[in-house]
Amino acid sequence: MADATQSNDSLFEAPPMAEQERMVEAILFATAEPISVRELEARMPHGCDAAEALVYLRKRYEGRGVNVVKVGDAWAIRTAPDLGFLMQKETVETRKLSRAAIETLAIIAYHQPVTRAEIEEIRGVSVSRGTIDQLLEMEWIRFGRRRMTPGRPVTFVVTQEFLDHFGLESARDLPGLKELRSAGLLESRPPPSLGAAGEEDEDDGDQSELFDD
Amino acid sequence: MADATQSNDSLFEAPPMAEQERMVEAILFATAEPISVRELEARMPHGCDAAEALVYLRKRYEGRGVNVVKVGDAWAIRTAPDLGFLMQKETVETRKLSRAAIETLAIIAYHQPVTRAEIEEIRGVSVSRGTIDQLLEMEWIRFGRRRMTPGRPVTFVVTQEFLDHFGLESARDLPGLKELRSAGLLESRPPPSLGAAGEEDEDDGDQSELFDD
Amino acid sequence: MAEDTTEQTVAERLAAEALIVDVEGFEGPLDLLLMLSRTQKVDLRKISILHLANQYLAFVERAKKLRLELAADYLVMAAWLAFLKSRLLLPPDPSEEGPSGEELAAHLAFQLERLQAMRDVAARLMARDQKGRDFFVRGIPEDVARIKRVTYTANLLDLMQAYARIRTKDEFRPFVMDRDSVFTMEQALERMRGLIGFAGTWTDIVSYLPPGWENDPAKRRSATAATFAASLELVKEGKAEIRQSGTFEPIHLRKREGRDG
Repeated sequence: MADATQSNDSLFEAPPMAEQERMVEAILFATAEPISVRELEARMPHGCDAAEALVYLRKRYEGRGVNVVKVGDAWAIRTAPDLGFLMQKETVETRKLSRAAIETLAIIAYHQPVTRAEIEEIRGVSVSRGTIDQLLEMEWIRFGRRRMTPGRPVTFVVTQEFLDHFGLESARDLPGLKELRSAGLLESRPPPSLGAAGEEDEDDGDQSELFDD
Repeated sequence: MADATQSNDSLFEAPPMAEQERMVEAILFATAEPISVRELEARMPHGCDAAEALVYLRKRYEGRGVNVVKVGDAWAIRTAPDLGFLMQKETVETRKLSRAAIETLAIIAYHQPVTRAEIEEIRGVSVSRGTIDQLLEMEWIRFGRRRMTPGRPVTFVVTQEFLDHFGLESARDLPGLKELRSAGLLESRPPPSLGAAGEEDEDDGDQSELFDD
Repeated sequence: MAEDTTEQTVAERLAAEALIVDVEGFEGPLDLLLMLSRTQKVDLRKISILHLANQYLAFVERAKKLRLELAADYLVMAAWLAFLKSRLLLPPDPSEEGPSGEELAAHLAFQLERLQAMRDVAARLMARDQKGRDFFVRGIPEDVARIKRVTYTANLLDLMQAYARIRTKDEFRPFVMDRDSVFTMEQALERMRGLIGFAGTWTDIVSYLPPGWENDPAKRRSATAATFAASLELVKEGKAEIRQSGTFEPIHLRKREGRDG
């Protein structure tokens, strides 16, 4: 809000669209992190329409060595994936993720918002604190809203950084999401309630959360 | 040179120039340092002509939000100079002048020209270098003549800027002690008696400080 | 039941043995079950849960023979699968509570299918182009310079008050030491007790102020307040009467005469 003060020259016309496109281009080029339309407009002169400028800019970079990509509700410029082979030097050795971490990440991405108990139910084993911590630290997941069920457990969702890392416009673009959904594999299907022989007795307290939503 | 080993597919044709341009574009975008033609070619497939690709690329970015620029004998993509203003964000914060600063200022206003030693004597505490610097920087005080006493200490006087800010014709217009007293500003009583003067003084936090030293 | 193990093909037994060697490599019983289910070489949706239960129980048996320490959850799963097996094999008992064997089996099949699906998509996810590996961010990011301009303000009143504060500093004393200009209620009361006896008529309480306290405004104020408080105290004790004809009017005090009844 305070930023608005610098651009209260509302008496002046917004710059021509070609100029706005240049501005968006400069800002996106300059930053490594995706930038939202709102942030763009906050930095551009008053009255600019960053969303429209982005449409033109995206088109301009189609098929080029760098592309304008959408990440969640933000935008960024990234090198074209087919040119990755040129960048060996730039490649940062990413920490190898354990199978548990990869699976946990996938479960959070496809089932979000998801509680820890639900992750454990799907994987059939308990999720170690370290796995969640690692994903949090990589900023691929974050806490979502608490589930409004007894115990108000926290949920996990994936982040913009996750989308950015995997080149996804939104979580809806996750590979195979539609098929999983139509196969009913994303439903949280309660296990038939057994009398005595609970299948995972150790966390029966948590399990109830699964079924309340 | 060692990098050249990766691209010893000299049997194949070099990629078309448009493709080379894309490559240069991606490399320039992603590298953390400006990069020379030689380094570019070392990273591109064998037979590429980075210099030529750069000519095209440079032309393509002419007049755009970012430009291809030469830095020494290396190349980089940089924000167009006229858009530099987008890369900064100015926020203005208004703060109340510290008590030390306002007291020092008051002494200078009432006693000018006054030396630092005199200010300290009147305040009863030493005056920090920072306080004087701040007032100088705000252009509310400036150096006056040196005092013709041993050590020839500098004196401080208030500026026209100061008079403008406080709406004074001259420093002599400042009310004297007698007037301050009759205006209730000089009451030497603990807080309750400050009531009269304090009415217009929103900054009630000040009051408690009165007794701190 | 005993035939279960003999029913197994040689290949299956070998597979089971391989699994036992690798038991540490499994992430719990569900993971192992998923692995076992692959030997059936059918769509997971058409898997025979009964067969799978047998495979698992055989695995646990072999582990026991080899005196392999199996984690508790493997044994819990074995117990549960044995229970499931009995439900699947025996004709449904109408008096029995809870879900049928088929329902339980269907849920286990669902769990396996879901876990397998998650693994598949996890693999697809990791196979995507990744930032810093296949595509890259700006190598020389320009940070937005946050230029923070601080402006300081002060008004004339601040200035004058500051000056007043300095110039009168010597007149300040720590509050508790300020006794010489404070007339306490105790002092006033003591003084009033002596004087009230002579006040037969209404007298302005101002006239009770101690000598030497009338002129200095601070002293006067303190003495007035103390005297007033002391007067109230005397009224409360029934030794005096007090009246005031209106707001800000003088306050009068007189000695209380003997009570009328």
